[in-house]
Amino acid sequence: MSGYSVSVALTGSGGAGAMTAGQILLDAASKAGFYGLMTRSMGPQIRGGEAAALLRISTKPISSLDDHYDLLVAFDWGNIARFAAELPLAANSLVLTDPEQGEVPEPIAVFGARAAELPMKSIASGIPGGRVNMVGLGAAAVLIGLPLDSILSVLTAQLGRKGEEVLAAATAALRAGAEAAAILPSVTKLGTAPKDGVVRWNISGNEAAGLGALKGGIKFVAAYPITPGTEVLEWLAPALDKTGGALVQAEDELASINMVIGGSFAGIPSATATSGPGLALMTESLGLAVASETPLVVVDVMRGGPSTGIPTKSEQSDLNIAVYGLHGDAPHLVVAPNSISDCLYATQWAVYLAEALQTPAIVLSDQAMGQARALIGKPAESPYVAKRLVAEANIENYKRYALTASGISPMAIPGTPGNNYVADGLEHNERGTPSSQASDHQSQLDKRAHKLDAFDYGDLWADIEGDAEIAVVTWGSATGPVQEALLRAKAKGINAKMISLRLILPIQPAKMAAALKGVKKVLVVEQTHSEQFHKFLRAHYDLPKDVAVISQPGPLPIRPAEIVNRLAAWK
Amino acid sequence: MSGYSVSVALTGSGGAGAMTAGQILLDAASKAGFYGLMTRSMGPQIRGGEAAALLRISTKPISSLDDHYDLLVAFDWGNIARFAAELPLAANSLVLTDPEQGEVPEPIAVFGARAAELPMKSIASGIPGGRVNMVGLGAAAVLIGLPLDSILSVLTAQLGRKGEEVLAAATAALRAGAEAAAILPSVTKLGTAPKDGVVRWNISGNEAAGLGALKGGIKFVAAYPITPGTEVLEWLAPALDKTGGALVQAEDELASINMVIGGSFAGIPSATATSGPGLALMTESLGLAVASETPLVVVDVMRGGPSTGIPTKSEQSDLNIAVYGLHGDAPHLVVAPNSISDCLYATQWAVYLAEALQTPAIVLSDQAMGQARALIGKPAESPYVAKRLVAEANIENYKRYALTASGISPMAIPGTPGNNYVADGLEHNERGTPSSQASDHQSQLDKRAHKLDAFDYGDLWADIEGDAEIAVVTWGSATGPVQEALLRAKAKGINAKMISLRLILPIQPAKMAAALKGVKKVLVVEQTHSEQFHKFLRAHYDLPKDVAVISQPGPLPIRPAEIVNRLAAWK
Amino acid sequence: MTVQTPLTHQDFKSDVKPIWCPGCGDFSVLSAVTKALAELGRPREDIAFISGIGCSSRIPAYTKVYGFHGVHGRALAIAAGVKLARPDLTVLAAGGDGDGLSIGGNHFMHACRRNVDMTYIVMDNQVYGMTKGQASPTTAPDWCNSKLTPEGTGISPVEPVRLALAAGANFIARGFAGNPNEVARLILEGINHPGFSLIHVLSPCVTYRPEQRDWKQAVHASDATPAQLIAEAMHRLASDDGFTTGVLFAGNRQAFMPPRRNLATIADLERKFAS
Amino acid sequence: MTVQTPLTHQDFKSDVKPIWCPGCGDFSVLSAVTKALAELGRPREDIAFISGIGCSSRIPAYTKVYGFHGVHGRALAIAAGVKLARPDLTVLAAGGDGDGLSIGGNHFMHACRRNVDMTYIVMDNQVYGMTKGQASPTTAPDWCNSKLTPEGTGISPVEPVRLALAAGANFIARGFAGNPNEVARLILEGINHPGFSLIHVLSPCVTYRPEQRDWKQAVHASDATPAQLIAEAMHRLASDDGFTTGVLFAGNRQAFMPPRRNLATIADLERKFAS
Ligand SMILES: Cc1ncc(C[n+]2csc(CCOP(=O)(O)OP(=O)(O)O)c2C)c(N)n1
Ligand SMILES: Cc1ncc(C[n+]2csc(CCOP(=O)(O)OP(=O)(O)O)c2C)c(N)n1
Ligand code: SF4
Ligand code: SF4
Ligand SMILES: [Mg+2]
Ligand SMILES: [Mg+2]
Repeated sequence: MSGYSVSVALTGSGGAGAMTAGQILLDAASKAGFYGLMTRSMGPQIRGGEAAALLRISTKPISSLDDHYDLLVAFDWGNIARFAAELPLAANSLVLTDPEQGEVPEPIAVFGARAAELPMKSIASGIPGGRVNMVGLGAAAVLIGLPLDSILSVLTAQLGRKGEEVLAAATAALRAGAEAAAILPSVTKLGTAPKDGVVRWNISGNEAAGLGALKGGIKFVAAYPITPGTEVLEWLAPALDKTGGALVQAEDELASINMVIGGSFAGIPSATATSGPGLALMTESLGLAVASETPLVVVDVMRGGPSTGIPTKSEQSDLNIAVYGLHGDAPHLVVAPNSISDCLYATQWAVYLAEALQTPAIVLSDQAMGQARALIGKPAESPYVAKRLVAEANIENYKRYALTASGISPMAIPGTPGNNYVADGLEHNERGTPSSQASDHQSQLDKRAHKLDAFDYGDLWADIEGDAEIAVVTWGSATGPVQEALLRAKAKGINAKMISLRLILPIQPAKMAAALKGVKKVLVVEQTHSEQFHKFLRAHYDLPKDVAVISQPGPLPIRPAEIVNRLAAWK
Repeated sequence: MSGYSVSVALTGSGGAGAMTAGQILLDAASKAGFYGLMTRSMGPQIRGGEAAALLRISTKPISSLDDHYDLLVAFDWGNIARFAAELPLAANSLVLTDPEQGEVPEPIAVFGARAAELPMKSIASGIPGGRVNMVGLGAAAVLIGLPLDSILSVLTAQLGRKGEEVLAAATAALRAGAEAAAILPSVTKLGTAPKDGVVRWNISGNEAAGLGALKGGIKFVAAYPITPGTEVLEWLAPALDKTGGALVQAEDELASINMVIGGSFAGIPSATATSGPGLALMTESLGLAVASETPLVVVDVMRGGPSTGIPTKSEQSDLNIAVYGLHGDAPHLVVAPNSISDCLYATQWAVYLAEALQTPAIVLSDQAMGQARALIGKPAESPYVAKRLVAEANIENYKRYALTASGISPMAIPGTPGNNYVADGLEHNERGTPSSQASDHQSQLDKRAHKLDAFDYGDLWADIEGDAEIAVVTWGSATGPVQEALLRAKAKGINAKMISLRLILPIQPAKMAAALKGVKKVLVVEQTHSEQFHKFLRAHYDLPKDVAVISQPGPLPIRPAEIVNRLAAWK
Repeated sequence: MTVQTPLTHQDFKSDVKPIWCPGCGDFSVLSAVTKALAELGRPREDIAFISGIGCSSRIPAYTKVYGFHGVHGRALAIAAGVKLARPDLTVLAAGGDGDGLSIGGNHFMHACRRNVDMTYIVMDNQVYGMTKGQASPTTAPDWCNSKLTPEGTGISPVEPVRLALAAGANFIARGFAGNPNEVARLILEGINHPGFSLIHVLSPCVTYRPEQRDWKQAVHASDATPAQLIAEAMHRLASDDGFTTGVLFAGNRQAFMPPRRNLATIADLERKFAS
Repeated sequence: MTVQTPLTHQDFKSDVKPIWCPGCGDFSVLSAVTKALAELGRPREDIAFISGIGCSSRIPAYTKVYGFHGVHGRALAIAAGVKLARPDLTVLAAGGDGDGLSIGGNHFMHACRRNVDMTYIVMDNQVYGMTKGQASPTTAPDWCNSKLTPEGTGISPVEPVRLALAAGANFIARGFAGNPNEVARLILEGINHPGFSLIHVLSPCVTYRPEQRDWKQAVHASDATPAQLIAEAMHRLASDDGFTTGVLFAGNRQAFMPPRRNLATIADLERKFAS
């Protein structure tokens, strides 16, 4: 119980409208001045499957879902066994159930929470055009103390177009639910919304990644749809169209990555977005981008693996392929956002880095961030925009792959007179002519590694918080629960430092050594089955002897309590 | 100077016939009862490019090329700068050069070896149908002390079909070269051939891998040609055809790996061979094989990377992609032969393991082993053959992915009545029905990891030689130079233990801990630019504090002397 | 189970509940497949049914034969592997227009020319259903309801049957999900015809292409006897409106199958290495 | 360099020495390309020349324009990316029958239908030269000189021009390396024709297919004016022997190119997130 937030789950199958209700609740919370987070859990059906909107609303910015839900509103219990594990409840949580839908089923009953009945269906049926989800929403709002006005104003904005009747029905159902809630047991209530004057954004991680790409300077995108990366593209398609760029749907990922290589070779910052299976198809050509020194960005929104795995659920298990998945020695960039807002910053930074370093950057987002929506303060402007070192015209004896001190060589863009050259994925000499000579291979391998190693990444390589002898080392969407856990641990008198890596590749041994100075114990937190991140850290960094690991696969998110417990056990 | 071997390089461009001469020399050495090794260095041209046959002939089995060549016979000097680095010479080496071809060029002269002139071209032109390479071969044979008879008998066997004239011309040229050699400075000579009664095989690593696959039980191969993996397939195509199997050329690697999956699903042990770029295209579907628990074998004959890289030269830089290149948590097998004869054993073992464990196995060979030929003793029979745990007919409520103690579940082969099921790359429950439930994901991830971890791999996981406080840890084709280096080091009073990993995945922590017991210093030897093997070891094994690394990219092989020097420096 | 009673189409249905939207055309294709298999009369265990990824590609799990739900776009490659390794099995493959013609286009083309004896059902809804409504290679250029191509693709669609003919398919038919009996018959004919058979089925996506409910009105059965010469079929297809159902081409190329021979033992082969 | 003298075909030749075998047909294709570019009259820097992997795919390095020697099979995807990102450039792609029709077959098919304005030269030698002689999709089924298919492939070859037509290419021509002037003219026409142009060039591999020296006798120039309707072209190609040179089809579909518009600023787009 964190005191400043309330967590609500809305579930239902088919057309029950759990997702719609959740979205309205989030919008209303925003209108009322709260912060918040909403993720969704969906069944495999395209339409009409079970769905859960999982919300946490709070009086200050939050980074993670809570350990359990304070309120579960179940419009029905269809297929509940499939995702009950994603709906943890505490003893004083409240389950709101419709008596028409039968008893609270076993997988939920086991949590031992309180239950109360609300005949949502029958209330709704008493209202012409009334819908179950609006009844439930009204009750939920009252129970958690969210002003009904904020919901009404969202409804007006969203349903206005659909005509007065629709709006009236929704309003009536909402009010009926609210009234019925008066006699229900109470649940944790929201505090007063902060009056911080900060403009709230309501944004998903996938939209943020799209925006980051655009702000970084991406003008050309070629892509193939795949869950859960598609929304990055769906945001970018009209956005690029409106701002002088273009997005093209390719026939497959082999085509999309190579179109992106072509666009970038032609001088236009280019990117794509995908998920694990698509990334796997791109690795051969990512190697081409490395060898030919062609900048580009691939946003990989990770999902459960291996293979087709669990397309709609989150996991961090593409770390290995992103870091090591290219054949040969192929140094490249891997950047990982660690929050929904960082999906914007990290992607924008990745564009900047890829362009500056003339190499591909993989951005490792995941379903948990990508398909979640957050209420956040409007993000500050970031200075990172694409700026490529280009060759001026008519350089005598132009060498595309010249050995320079920085390892970065001026790139001639087609259209530049006098510098024509042929980019090549074969090993080559400085001019770009294929060469199988040992000395050319060595010097070009050195060059490609050196340009990444020598670059100054500043402080952005990691987010470091606190200072203590215990450090929690984490990355990506696992960072949110860690942040929340460290706040809670502090309240219990346990101090720990957080190191959340944003720059996965190239490794930063000196910076990590500085960050780990004085650290005696390390807890690694990640969402994989095989401790991919822990093994990665061991391979490339010197960790203290005492290392513990919380590594669990998806789809369940890592809960702050687990982390607090592990830290407490160490004490 | 090892005392028991002589190293000879034959070089020439275009149709000079250096490769032919080298092959005859190797065959003759075999006939004469020697052991030996021959690798080749080729230019990028399809035909008529520069070529070097690099031989080492010895009185006992050898594992590696020597540090330098005792004799370099240059039919001409075309493009010598491109590969001079691959032809190291010592001060008392001899360069045999044709005065018509001009002076010994700088890149060779720098070695400071002795030089002698032999007018090969003019001698050859004096003989009707006489060829330069036969003149050089004759001289070389005399210089290194290989009985001319053995060459003559090879010539007779090989040229017999071409008619008497051809044979007579070759014989005359050979004899003329031999006679001319009488007045040449001497070079290290071969000792007496061992009369060990061991039947010699003349085999390349690629042929050995093909044979290993066949002996392991492979009956179906689908593949797409790629250098230097093609010869595995070229050996297998007629071999399968003659022994009741089949090889099909696919439209690309995406097709070939999926055809192999289909063949294996249908119950027939199936395999393919490729190289880095092809392996990269296969990783998505390798993940499918992991998730659907479909056994198969991929032989990856590594070449210089990244991207198209250096197709004709060797490197060990596909280690990362082989180990980590699949998206999601995808446990699989990676097996690495460490000699030409082990290309047979390791591939055969990989077939056995893949079938026993119902998972894909990647065999990491490389160009240095694959395209080299060795004279070895006839390999002993290996007991490892494919034996899959199949389901008997009409099992009630058959569960393809049943959770068993070993993690291995009986696989129903199409044609088996009553057990029909659908193999799936989506996460699934025990029956195989898609499931996105956390508990199914966890238990199937556990199952797939456990079956590999729990299996008993016996002693084959690594080749361990010697016992000392210093251990050299290596793998693949880097093993040969290490073995030779350790012999030499011993002669100098430096003792070191060799641990050459054959089983790269799954990791074997207990066995490695036992092998490293008492070891204070570790020298890692590998042929990559970025210390891939060293990083892999760090990630998964506990190494002593004191670790040194010899890690160099291709195409130059690792020379035994470097290893000896590094060990000596430690003393 | 000693007395063998003939299997009905129900015997070919599994108890797995389809994830399809109510009204999806794929339900009818499923009945057509089970009907065709019942008529074929082979035991369930002798059938292998292979698919890729997409709504339509879920179909094998809803039948009761050996199946493989592979990765996106590779169904035909797996299916070819099954048949080449086990010529005794009857091999079916199925999938969507995206799976088969976009990401899987190369295998489609090469399956046509390789002519392995199997039957491929393309369930064409002119959209990517599974990923929530993007244009596929068969989508009209001016369809603007995808967020990825909000102004339409601007790209000419491919006509699967025409492509198959140019690529060398040996049997080409078109059906409509609204007429599952005809589809069942076409599938059965396809199975019985040697070599690679394409059954192109117009199968409406009621969720992302509700207007496809009108296909009912557009389809019409071919009144010609199936073309047996490529030139003739080409000529006819040149003026086809995409809604003609029936067998459009039945060629007579021999199916591809490497022979299985026993000419040598492994020991014989090994002897070549001895010198 | 202020006075611009027209560039000759020599000005389009680089100083990199081809790795090709003496007598390889690709030398003639190289001259044809440089001739066509000289006649085109655009500055060298405005040309992008993209290829995959194979003997033939080495060609960009031997010219003096901007080039990209990519990975095996992906030339058309890179080329499309170049043109879509930089509509001002003249884009050429080239490669072999293996690169373009085997591993690259899907991009070939989709490039035809996408109809981006570029010109693709397939240097067809009916073999994989670079990997030392395996069968390609254009190889006759009974060619037995590959170690991988020692009994022949047993598979019908594809006819690239027919496939291109079925897939939707907008300009299709065939040339013969033995007649580089005609090839140069076809390339130039292809460049000037809007949309995707295929120039199929019979380019002998003297090393692995020495019998292709006889192609000289087999080729014959088309005497018809180019077909402008697909049906007409289909009809003609149905009886083509594979050796007719000239323009075989010249369609009038509009080239695909997403518009470049300025309707909003990023700040405008950002405002939608504020609630
Ligand atoms: C490599 C890869 N890329 C993309 C996807 C995402 N994906 C799944 S199904 C699908 C398209 C499905 O369309 P179609 O084959 O027409 O089937 P339908 O759902 O329409 O029946 C896509 C793009 C994937 N699973 N794998
Ligand atoms: C992914 C991948 N697979 C295979 C290869 C090996 N490879 C290189 S070129 C080639 C075929 C070349 O044939 P073609 O395109 O006809 O060109 P040609 O050499 O005949 O001109 C192959 C299979 C490769 N480089 N990359
Ligand atoms: S989305 Fe369309 S294709 Fe998919 S199940 Fe629903 S109706 Fe069928
Ligand atoms: S192998 Fe054939 S295609 Fe390649 S360069 Fe030689 S002749 Fe030309
Ligand atoms: Mg579809
Ligand atoms: Mg070719």
